[in-house]
Amino acid sequence: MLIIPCPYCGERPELEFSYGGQAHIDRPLAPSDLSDEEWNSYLYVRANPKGRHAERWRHIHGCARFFNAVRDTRTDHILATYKVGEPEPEIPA
Amino acid sequence: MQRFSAFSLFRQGLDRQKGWKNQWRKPDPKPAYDAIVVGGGGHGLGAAYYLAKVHGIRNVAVLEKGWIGGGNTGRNTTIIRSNYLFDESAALYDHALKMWEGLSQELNYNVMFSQRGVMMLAHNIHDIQVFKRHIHANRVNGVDNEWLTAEEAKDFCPPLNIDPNVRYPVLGAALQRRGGTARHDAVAWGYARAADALGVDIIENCEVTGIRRDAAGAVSGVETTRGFIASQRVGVSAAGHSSVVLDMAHVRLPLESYPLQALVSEPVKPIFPCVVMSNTIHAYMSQSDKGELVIGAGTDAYTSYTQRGGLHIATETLAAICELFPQFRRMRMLRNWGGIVDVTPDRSPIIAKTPVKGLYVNCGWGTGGFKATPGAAHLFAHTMARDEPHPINAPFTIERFRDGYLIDEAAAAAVAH
Amino acid sequence: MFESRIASPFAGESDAIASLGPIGRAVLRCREADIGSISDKLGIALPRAACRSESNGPSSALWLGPDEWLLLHADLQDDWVSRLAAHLEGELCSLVDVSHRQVALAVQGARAAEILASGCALDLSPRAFPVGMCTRTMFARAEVVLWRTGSMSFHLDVWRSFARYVEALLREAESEN
Amino acid sequence: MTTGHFRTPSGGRIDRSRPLRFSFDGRSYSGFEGDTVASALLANGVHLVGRSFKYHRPRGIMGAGPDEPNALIGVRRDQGRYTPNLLATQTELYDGLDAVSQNRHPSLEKDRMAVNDRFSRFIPAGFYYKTFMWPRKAWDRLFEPRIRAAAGLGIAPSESDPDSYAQRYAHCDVLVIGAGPAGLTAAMEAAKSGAQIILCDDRAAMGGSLLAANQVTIDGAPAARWLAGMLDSLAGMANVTLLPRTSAFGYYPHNWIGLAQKLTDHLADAAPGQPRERLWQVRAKQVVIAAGAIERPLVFPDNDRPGIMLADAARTYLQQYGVEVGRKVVIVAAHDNGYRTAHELKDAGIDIAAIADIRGDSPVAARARQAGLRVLTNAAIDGTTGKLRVASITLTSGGKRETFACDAVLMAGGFTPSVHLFSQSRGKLMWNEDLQAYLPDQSAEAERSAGACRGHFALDEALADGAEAGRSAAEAAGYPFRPAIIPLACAVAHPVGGGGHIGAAPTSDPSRPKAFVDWQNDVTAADILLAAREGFLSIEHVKRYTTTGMATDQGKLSNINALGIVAEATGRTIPEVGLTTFRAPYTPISFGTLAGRARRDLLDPARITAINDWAIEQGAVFEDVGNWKRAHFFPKNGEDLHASVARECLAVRESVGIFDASTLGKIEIVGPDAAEFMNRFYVNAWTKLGVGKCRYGVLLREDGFVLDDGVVGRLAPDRFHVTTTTSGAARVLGMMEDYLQTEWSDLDVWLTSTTEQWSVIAVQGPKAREVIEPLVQGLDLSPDAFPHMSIADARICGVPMRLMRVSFTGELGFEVNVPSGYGAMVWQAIWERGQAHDMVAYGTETMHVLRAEKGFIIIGQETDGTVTPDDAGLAWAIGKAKPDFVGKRSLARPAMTDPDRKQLVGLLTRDPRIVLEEGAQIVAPAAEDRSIGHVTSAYHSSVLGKSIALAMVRAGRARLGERLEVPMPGGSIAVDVVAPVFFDPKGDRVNV
Repeated sequence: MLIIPCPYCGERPELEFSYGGQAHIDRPLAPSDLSDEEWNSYLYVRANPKGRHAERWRHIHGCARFFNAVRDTRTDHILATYKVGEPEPEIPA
Repeated sequence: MQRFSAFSLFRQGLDRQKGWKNQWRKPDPKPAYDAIVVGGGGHGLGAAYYLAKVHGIRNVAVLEKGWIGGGNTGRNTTIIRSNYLFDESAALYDHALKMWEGLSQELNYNVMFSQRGVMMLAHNIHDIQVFKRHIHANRVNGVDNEWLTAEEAKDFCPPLNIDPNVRYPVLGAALQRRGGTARHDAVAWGYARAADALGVDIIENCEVTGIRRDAAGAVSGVETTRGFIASQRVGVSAAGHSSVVLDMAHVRLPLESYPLQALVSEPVKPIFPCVVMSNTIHAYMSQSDKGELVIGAGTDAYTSYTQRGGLHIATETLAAICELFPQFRRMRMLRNWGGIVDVTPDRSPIIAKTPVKGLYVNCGWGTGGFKATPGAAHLFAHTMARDEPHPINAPFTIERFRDGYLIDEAAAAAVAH
Repeated sequence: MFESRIASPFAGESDAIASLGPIGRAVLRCREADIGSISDKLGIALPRAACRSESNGPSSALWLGPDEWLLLHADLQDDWVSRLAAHLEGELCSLVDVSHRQVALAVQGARAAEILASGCALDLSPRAFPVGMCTRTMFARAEVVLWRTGSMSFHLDVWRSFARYVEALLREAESEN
Repeated sequence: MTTGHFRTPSGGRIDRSRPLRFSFDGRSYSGFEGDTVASALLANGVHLVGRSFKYHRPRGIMGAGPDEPNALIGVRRDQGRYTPNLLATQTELYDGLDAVSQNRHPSLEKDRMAVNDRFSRFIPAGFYYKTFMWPRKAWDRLFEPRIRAAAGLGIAPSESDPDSYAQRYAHCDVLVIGAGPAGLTAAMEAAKSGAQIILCDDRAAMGGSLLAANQVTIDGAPAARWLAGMLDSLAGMANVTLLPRTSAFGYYPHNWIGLAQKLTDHLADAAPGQPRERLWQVRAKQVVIAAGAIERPLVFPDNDRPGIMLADAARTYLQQYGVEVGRKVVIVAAHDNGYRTAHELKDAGIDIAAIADIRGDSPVAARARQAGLRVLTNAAIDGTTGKLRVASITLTSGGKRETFACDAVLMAGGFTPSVHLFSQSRGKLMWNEDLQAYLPDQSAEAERSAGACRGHFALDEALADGAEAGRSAAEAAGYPFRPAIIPLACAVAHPVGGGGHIGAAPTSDPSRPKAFVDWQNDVTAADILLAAREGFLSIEHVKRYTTTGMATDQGKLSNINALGIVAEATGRTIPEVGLTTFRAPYTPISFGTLAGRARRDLLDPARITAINDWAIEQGAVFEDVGNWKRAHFFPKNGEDLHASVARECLAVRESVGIFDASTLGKIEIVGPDAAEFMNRFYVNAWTKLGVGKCRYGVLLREDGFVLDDGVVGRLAPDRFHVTTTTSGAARVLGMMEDYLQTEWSDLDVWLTSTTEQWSVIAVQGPKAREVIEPLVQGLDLSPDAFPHMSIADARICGVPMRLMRVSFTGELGFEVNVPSGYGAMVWQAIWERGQAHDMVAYGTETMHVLRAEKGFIIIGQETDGTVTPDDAGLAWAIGKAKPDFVGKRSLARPAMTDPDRKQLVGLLTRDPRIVLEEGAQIVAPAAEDRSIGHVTSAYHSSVLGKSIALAMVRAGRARLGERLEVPMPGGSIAVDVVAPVFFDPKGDRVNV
């Protein structure tokens, strides 16, 4: 059970959250202008890194807000969480 | 290759089993190979075997960063079945199932393939509709799959609780009698031994750290922890780590890697005759030849490479198991572990060429990789040898996501209205 | 005329686990900038601090999210929310009556926190969950709103269709000694 | 009944005033309160307790704790309460306990399968991979069944377990795991800081090695008295929770620890209803692991006979239980604990025939000789004799071979730190050459180890190390630094250090094959050498090929010796060979404990509507839809599904029916940008939808496939009442919030779920208006004032109502939304009104038939996540003018415009009596082996007097009028492709 620091509510158990996949993938403003290839990358292609991953979570059974987290997928340690719209924070290695 | 048989075992017995040799050599990597397979699991070792056996390409290396069979091959719950809905999937998995039926003899290694039957439980009307759709589709495709009433299901699996007054009563089941289980380690070792005998180099503790490409952009070899190894044909069969390896060639795929947990009970005398799966309450179970109840749990909700997961997955799975089989409530969990499964958006695999010439990939098996081992290996070898897919894996391309030709087994099992 | 009594889904009653009668509930959503003026019109200060509550007579405002509050009124009248809405005329916000969406239990007494800990993963010690704290969370497989109303008393709001599930689990925990 | 001949006249921590009776394999014995089954059996001179897994060799009790590999027993309380594979060493005795041995037939003394032992040379490790392949069929029919029958240890319970299991979450500043010397001082030091402490230990009594620490004083007091004082003061502290009989079995990410607490297994009769075990899930700010160490056995020929056991176990049985494990004992030692044991047993009057030390001379050896003990140094261990109990051991020392008669052989191979939990936490282990042990190195979690589990074996060191760990843990948890700790002065009569031996012990007769490494799985040194010979060099391969360390003890005794043997065989050091990963749980945990309260109705919430109880009274049959219970049909006097549904359908078509639609998802969408949000989210256009009007909405996933649908009503320019499917409700709201919060923050609009605010009572049929009109206040229901697809707030039966005039049946229809607390009351009122019109209550099945007659799709039945709006015949709903909506772009992908896609059509069987099976495949007469579609819905339509079906068929709309086949096991069924509307195609009936 991960313990996730919600930017609004503080540390809460994983069971209050839902995972939202890779963060910072903005929906194109004019999808119809995109090629199939470009739309495919937006829709499906993911970094899936082994290491630091900026990802979306929603505190769905808490404050219900979406937010972003930087998690190390090798250890599951959460290095930072931040609100939607904020840039991914610099974290020294 | 030292032939395995009851006789050789007896003869060796007279000499206290002293005469057995390495089941596969421990070669140092050569400077170059005609083909390299990255990943020493069942899929990778099998691909190397079929490259040598079927396509005569024997100058092949399998590069494994740890010990062979140490990934999902050695961590899965070994369920084998082929009763998939869509024509493409049914063809793929039944191709594998047919190969399983002769694999021990093919490899001269007892992989303990056991056709005990795989029974999938229906708990609501929607399940019944979905399973019957599968059964009808399978019949048209020549894949065995039959409907059982709750009573017939209990006859087939006596520990099953069919009391109608439980939260999720058993309303019936779809049974594939040809389905079953196999001994996962033996699959890796059997392929390794057979491939080795055909000249394939199996190189353990050799991690790929880079993929080198020539001026034209084609693959020219791989950097490894044991130096550069040249090859114009590289097949990636790295399961949960596929994204990591392909990223070395700047190939990005629609993949995400999730922890998948499994657990076993203490060994008991035979009590559970088949494989039972319940997708509705997320649990599946069989009993191994050793006597352990082997239980598959769900994937954790987030991507991870930790090969473990949370306690809540085991508790939810066992709650489901204890409802289906209340007599096992006093049984005890002996081991709980996790693997890493790579999942595509339509939960079907990719066995295909990549945009990079000479680079091939077999990935995206999600929770279904083990059952496909011989088939996937055979088709991947074909794709690598001919530089074009076999008709069976032709639909399982990377481009299907761009074009929308998804093969979405999970979606087809839809959610009830 | 019909006897318009509000039905309760709860089965049992005990000192430790008692159902709280009909309560007025409304979900208020608004932007941060408008919290002040809306508070004035409501006559209750919407808490800005996460997971904190404010009470004023029979009315309480529970912080559920940075732009979401659960307004409670001790005794339910069918027109309570429309009267609130009238007060908020012209404000940029959303006010929705959910008086019947949820039902409430009081979990109280020396074992209250222990009983809740059978299904709630939060730290319910007074240090971590002081009087006045409130939050959405999970109790076993049901989402609830948990509000500490006293050192040994909690208000548990649960969606009506989950009421018997949550009550049954609480009763089992209550029966342990 | 035999009595305890081997019980000392006094001493031990058992309560001699409380004798207990118990039985083992049907024979009756006695023991005392405080005994385990193991100590009580030993007190009665019983060593033989089991048969081994593969060779069925007789096996005795080896240890005194969770490391025991042999003494696995079944305990039966009653029919439903049989538990296999329990460790006798951890099973507390209670009066009337009924235990049986396992894996033997017919009896422990005479076991038929023992013949395996004679063929053992032909069935080495992994033999089954090499044979049983011919003839092919023989594997399934002959070989595998036999292998299975031979495998397994205990017998699974055959009855449903009547016991209950509890669950609790807990939080603390410092969790201390293990209540031995280090754990106790850790807990005490941490507790003094005011931090919240949980101290758990898997044994009934806390104290660990101190429970058997005679001839030891701490702070001048006997260890036992010091321990008692310590436990008293801990128990007296409000911030300390003591959990005995509680095993910390799993260390999960972020300091989430699983504890399993035994509550009733030690009681002769537990209070009814009390849980048997409790799962604790503890979130600890800091963890102190004080798990101690496990003594290593020595690997020598025939080291597995009953009576051969661990030295420290023998000491424990003597000191803690007052039990002599033998009368004449030989001690084989690679570690000083052999000497300590010898001294303590000798002091108790036990004859020590010899101490065989595989090491050279040493001060401890000299001291032993002074004490009159016979000591052989540089000893080789050549083997033992004895059928069901060891009778002698043969040793070689100084070139002289001697055989010693004995009834017990005690092994002291040194101690292995218990690093299991540390390793589970993903901490890095490092090999310590001096101590010959893997020790915790870098932590991965907020955790520290203390005492023997990190190599501090000496008592004074362990006590001090624990205190320091407790203090620093409290400090790290935010409790301020306090003055240094005054170390406790300890006096230990026979100190033991580290060291010891790893791998096979020296023997002058290597030809003897049966030197066991893993007792329970019958893995010998020869098996491990075979694996190495066959190229299984990774320790993980060795483990999997030989199964060493994979038994129920998870290699607590065997792993490290296996490592030593592999290292020696392959000329590598132990760190080079590596270490197998430690997996949870540390000791086996009951399924029931992990399942907890989640059983029967509590497995998963059964969501019920306000009308549920009424439906039950009416004898409704229910179906599960998502988490909801929905009335499926309402049989009258013994009707089956079809009769009931036929009656319900006709009544709705001819008069009126009432249906509980409360489970449909409802979302109130409020804000100035509500319409814009709807435009972006749904395929439909919403701007022009008038206030008070409804529209059918369709929603796609971003990949272009239909996700959900529902009727949407506009209550005000800035307020929509959106309905979703029953199981789509949460998914749709979640997806809406996702877009709103993360993509469209420019919109001023808020979403609130009102699913459970409203009970939804659908009144459908020609008489619908007549039924509800008299109950409604403040709304004109006449066709002109309130036409089809209208919505308005008014009152009914004196309570608030939101009325929608909508129809999923094709008849005049209303959906009465009332606050759910009034749902039952209003339903009853409408029901009573309806009786004048022969109103029926109908369920989901009738609802399905009625909508199918009209060709309305159901999400999840006609659609399956691979269906586009055009496939489902819903292209008309798409707002053509809209530049974008969720999923629009995907609809332009090649596959989505493929003319050969499956499309919704109707099917009529040539024989109208035949109702097709849902899911049946559809083929063209020309190509019967290729499916071109499937039946999504099929019913007998009572109003039409024939069977109807909906289907998805490739290029279906181009096939109208075609004849197709539905292949069934009994032959093909001929069908005609028709338009998917079977009843009232013009739709006049809704507009009355």
